[in-house]
Amino acid sequence: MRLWLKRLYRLYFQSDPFKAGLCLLAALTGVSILLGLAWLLGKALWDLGISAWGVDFLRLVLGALWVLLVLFGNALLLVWVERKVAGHMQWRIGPKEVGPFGLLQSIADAVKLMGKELVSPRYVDKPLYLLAPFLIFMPCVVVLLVIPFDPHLQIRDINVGIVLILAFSSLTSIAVFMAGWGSVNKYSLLGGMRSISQQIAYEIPMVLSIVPVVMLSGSLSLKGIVEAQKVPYLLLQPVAFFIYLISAVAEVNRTPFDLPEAESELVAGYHIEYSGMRFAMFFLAEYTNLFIVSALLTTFFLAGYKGPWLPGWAWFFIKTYLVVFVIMWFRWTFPRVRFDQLLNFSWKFLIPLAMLNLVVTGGVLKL
Amino acid sequence: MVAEGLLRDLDAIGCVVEEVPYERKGYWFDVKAQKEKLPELAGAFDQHGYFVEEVVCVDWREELELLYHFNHWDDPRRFSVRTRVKATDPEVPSIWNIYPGAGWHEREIHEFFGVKFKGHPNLSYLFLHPDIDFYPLRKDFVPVTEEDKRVLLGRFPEGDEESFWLNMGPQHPSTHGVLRLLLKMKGEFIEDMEPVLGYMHRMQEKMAEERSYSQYYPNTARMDYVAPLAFSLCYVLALERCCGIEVPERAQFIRLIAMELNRIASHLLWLGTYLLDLGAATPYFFAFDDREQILDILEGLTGSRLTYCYYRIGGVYEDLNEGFLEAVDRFIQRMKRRLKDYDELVTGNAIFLGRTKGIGVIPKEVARRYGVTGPNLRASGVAFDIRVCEPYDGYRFLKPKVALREEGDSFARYLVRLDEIRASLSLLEEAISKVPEGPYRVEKLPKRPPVGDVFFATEGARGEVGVYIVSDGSDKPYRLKWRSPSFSNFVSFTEIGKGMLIADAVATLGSLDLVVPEMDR
Amino acid sequence: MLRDFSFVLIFILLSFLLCFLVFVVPWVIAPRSKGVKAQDIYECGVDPFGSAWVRYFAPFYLYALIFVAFDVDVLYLFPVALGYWREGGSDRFLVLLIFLAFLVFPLAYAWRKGVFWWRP
Amino acid sequence: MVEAVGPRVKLGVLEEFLNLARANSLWPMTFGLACCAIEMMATVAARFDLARFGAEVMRPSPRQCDFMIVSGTITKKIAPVVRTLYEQMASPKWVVAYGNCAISGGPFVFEGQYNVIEGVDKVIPVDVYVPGCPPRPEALLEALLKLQEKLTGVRRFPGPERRW
Repeated sequence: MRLWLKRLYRLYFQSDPFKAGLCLLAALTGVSILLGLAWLLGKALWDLGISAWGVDFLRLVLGALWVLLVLFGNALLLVWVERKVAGHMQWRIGPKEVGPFGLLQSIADAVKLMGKELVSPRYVDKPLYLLAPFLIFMPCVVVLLVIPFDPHLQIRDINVGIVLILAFSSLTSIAVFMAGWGSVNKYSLLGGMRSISQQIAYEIPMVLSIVPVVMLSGSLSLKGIVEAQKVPYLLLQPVAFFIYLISAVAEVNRTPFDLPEAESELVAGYHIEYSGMRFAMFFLAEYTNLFIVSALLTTFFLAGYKGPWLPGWAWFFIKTYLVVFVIMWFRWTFPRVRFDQLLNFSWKFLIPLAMLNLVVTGGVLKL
Repeated sequence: MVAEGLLRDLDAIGCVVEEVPYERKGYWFDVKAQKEKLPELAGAFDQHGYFVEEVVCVDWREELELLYHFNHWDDPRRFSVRTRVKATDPEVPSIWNIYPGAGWHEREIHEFFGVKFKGHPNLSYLFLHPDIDFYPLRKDFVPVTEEDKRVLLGRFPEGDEESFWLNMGPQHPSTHGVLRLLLKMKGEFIEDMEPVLGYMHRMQEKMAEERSYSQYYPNTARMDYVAPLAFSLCYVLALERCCGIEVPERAQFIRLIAMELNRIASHLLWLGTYLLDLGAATPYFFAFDDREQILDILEGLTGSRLTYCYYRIGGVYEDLNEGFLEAVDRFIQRMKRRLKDYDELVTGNAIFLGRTKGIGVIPKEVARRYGVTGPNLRASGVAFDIRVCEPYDGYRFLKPKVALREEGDSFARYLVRLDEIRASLSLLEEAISKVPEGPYRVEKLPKRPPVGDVFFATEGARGEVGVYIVSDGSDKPYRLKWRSPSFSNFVSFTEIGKGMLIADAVATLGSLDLVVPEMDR
Repeated sequence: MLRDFSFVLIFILLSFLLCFLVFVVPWVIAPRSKGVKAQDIYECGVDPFGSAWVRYFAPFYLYALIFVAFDVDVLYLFPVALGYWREGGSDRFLVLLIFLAFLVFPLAYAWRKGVFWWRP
Repeated sequence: MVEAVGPRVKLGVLEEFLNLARANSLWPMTFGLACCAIEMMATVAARFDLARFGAEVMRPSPRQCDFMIVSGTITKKIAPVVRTLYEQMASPKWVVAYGNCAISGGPFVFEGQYNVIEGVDKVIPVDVYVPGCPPRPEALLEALLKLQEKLTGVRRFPGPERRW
C-alpha cells in the first residue's frame, strides 16, 4: 500500500508531458462518459412518461446523483479554472505541480479541508453558528432541481420554477447573516450586515429584469422559457440582460461587489470564524452559486440548451461556463466598490432603469 | 523672506538666535529658549507658516535637551530650537495644540525619556510594551515610577463596553505590516481612533548608541525596507557633512541612479499593494513584475535584492558593474511602455475613481500642522521636495521635475506617484548619459567624526528622511534620531480619518504609503 | 403539484444529510489544537474590547424598510406579466403602469428623505 | 510544548493520504511583519509564483490557513499576538521562521536590548527555518518544499540525492 501510494505520488509530481496528457485525456473521457450516461438515462426516463411512482423514484435517485456530480464536479473544476484564469491574467501560470496542469489541485484542497480541525469558538451563538453552513448549502442543491441542462435532463420541471429559485436563493442571505451574527465577531458582523443589505438591494433589479422575460415567454417554468425563445432574449432584452448580469455578480458576492468578505476591509468577512469543512461549505456554495446564476442567465437570455449541431447539454455547459468566465474576468480586472456606492448604484440606478425597461417592454408588446 | 520676519518676532520674544554654518550643521539658525517660552515660540513659528520636522531629546546626564526642528515650504532654512530641562524632574509645556504633529513626537519622548509634557491630553504608551519599566533611551537607568506608569497606561478603553470598538490590526491585510488602529465605530463610520504603534519597534536609536558608526550602518536599510537607499544615503551624507568629506562626482551620480531606481521600485510596490487594498489583484502582479526588473539591476550593482548596504562614507562600495547603464536604459524604455498600461488599467477605471476621488483630502493647513511631507504633501499642492529645496549629492547637478497636484485626495496622491515615476525615469535618462569618469570613492577617511551635531535631510520615496546625529568624538554616536516620514504622514490620518467610512479609511491609509517599521524604528 | 414539492422537500433533507456527513468526517479524522486562546474570538490577534452585539446604526434598517415595501409588490408582478402579451387588450398596459407607480412612490419618497445619502 | 492532540481515529494509510493532500494545499496566512514580508509578497508575485504549488491562497483569517510565515522581528509587543494567532489556527498547522530575525533576532540583538525576542521558537514551535536577511524568494519556495517533505517524507523535485 505504501509503495503504491509513493508510486502514485511520483506520478503526480514527476509526470512528464506525455503522462500528463494521458491523465487529462482519461479524466475528460470519464467526465464525458458520465455526462452521456446521465443524458441517456434522462432521455429514457422522459420517454417512459412521468405518471408511474416507480419512475419518479428512479428519477429522484438519479437526480440526486446528478446533482452531487454537478455540485462537486463543478466546484472542483471552477476552483481550478479560477486559479488558472487568475494566473494567466496576472502573467503567471497558476497551479501546475499538483497533478497534470495542476488539475488535482482542487482535489488536494478538498481532502485537506476534510482533514482540518473544526474550531468552534467559545463565545459563539451555537445554534446560529452551526446551522449557517447547512443553510448556505441547501439552496444550492434545491435550485439545481429545476435547471434544464438539456431537453431531457431536468430533474423536475416545476411550473413555478422561477419563483422557487428566487425564494431559495434569498435563503443564502439569511444563512450569511446567521454566520455573521452567530460568530459574535465584529468583522463578521459587519460582513453579515453588508451581505444582507447587498442581497436585498440586488434582488429587486434581478427580479425586475426577469419580469420582461416572463412577459415575452408567458411561462414561469424554466423549460417553458427556453422553449419559447425563438431567438435568444439577449437580442430582445439587452438592458434586462445587463441588469441581470450585474445583479448576479452582486448576488454571488464577487468582485467588484465582494463587500461582505472584503479582504482588505473585513479580513475575511462573515466566514471569519469558520474553519475546515465549515469554511469549505461557504466556498462550495460560492462556486455553486456562481454556476447557478450563470446557468440562469443562460436559460433566461441565451436560449439555454438550444443550439445547432451539438447536443443540448453541451450547448448549455458551453454557454454557462462562458458566462462564468466573464464573471471571473470581472473579478480579476476591477477594484472593489465602496459599500454605499454599491447600495446606491442599485437603488438609484439599476432599479429605476429596470422599471423603465419594464414599461418600455410592456408598451412595445401592446402596440 | 519668511525667515527674516520670524527672526524679528523671535527677538521680540527674547530668544538668543545664532546663525550657524549650514554646510557643517544642516540647519541655519540655532535658537536657544527658556522652556516657559516654548508655546509662545511655537506660536510665532506657526504664524509664519512653519512646520515641525521633528522633536529630538538628547540626554546630557544632568540635563535633557529638547530640540525642535522647524522648516518652511517656501523658505527652506531650518530652525533648530533647543531648550534644556533638569534630568531629575523634566517638565516642559506641550505645544500639541499649536502643532498636533509635534504632540505625537512628544508622546514618543515621554515614554523613551520620561519628559513630562504639561497640558498634553494623552501621554499613554505609543511604542513600548508595558512590561518595560525603565526609560530606554536615557543614558542612566531610570525606572518608571508608579505615577508615571498610570499616565502611560492611561487611555485604553477598558471600561467603555457600550461602544463598538474594533481592532484593525496588527494582523490585518490592509495595514501592511503590524500597524494597529483601535477604531471606535458607529456602524460603518469611524468615530474616533487610537493608533497603537511599536509592534515593530526594533530599537534603532538605542542600537546606534551601542554600535560604532560603520557597524550601525547596515541597519539603516532595515528601517524603510521598501526604499532603503534613502535612509542609507541620509546616514552616509550626514556623516560626510559632519566630517567635511567631498565625494567624487562619479560616486554622486551612481548614488543618484541607484536612489532613483529604488524610488521607482518603491512607488511600484505601493501601486500594487494599494490596488490590492482596493480589491483589484491584477495590478499587484504587474507592478511586482516591473519591480523585479529594477531589483535585477540593483542586485547586479549592490549584491542584494532588498536591504542594500551599498553606499559608503565617501563614495560607494563598488564601481558600476558591466552592462549596468545599458540595463537601466532598457528598463527605462520598458517602463515607459508599461506606464501606459497602468493608465489604461487603473487610472480611467470608474470604480477606482469612485473609490479615490475626493476621499481622504489632506488640506494644506493640516499637512503643515502635522508635518506631512513627500508625495502626500505634493498631492496637496505644495511644491516641497528636498531634492530641489536643499539639493544634495547628485541632485546639485540634475534637477528632478516636481510632480504637483492641487486636490489633496487619494487620487491626487496616486497621480503624483505615477508622475514621480515619470520624472524619475527622465532624470535617470539624463543621469546615465552624464555619468562622469573618475574615482568612485575617496581613499582617506577620518577615523571618527568631530564633536558636534549634524542634521541631514534627503527625499525618500515617502517624504523627508532626516537624521540628527550628536557626536561626542568617540567612534559611536552619542545620540542618533531619525525623522521618519511615515510617522508624520500617518499621524495626520488620526485627524482626517475621523468620520470616515471604514472602506474610505482603508483607501486613505493605503494612499499614504506607510511602512510600519519605519514609523516604529 | 404536491409531487413537485415532495421533490423539493426530499432535496432539502438530502442536502442536510450530506452536510452532516461532511461535518462528521473531520470530527473523526482531524487533530485538535490546544491552547489558551484557541477558542477565543479572533480580532486581528489581540483581545477584543466589548461584545460584537451592540446597537447598530440606522442606514441598514432603512434599506431593509424600503426593501419590505418593494419586494412583495415585485413578486406580484409575475402574475401580471404571465399572461401579459397573449391575453387582454391595451388596458393591461395601464394596469402595469399603475402597478409600477406604486413601486416608484416608496423609492421616490426614500430618495427624497435622504436614505441613500450616507453620513456619520 | 504540546500544541495539539491527535485525531479520534488514526489510520496509517488514511493519514498518509491526508498528508499528501495537506502537502499539496498549504495555505499561508496573510501576516507580514517586517522586511521579509516584502520578499514574501515577491514570492507570491509573478516571477516566483507560489501558486505553482497550490500555496497562493493567502487566507487572512487564521482559522482557514495551514501555515504561518513569521516574516520579521518578534518584539515583545508582537509576541503575544503571534502566539494568539498561532493558537487560533485550525490544526494541523505549521510555522516557517522566515529570516534571521525570526530565527534569532537577527541584526537587532545587541547588549542592552530591551524589546526583541531572540527567535520566534521561544514563542511558538517552528517547523522550518529559513536563514537570510532577508532570504530570497527562492528560499521561501525551498521552505515550502521542505515542509512538503516533512509531511510526505518525499521530496517533490529530485534534490541532491534521490531517496527512492
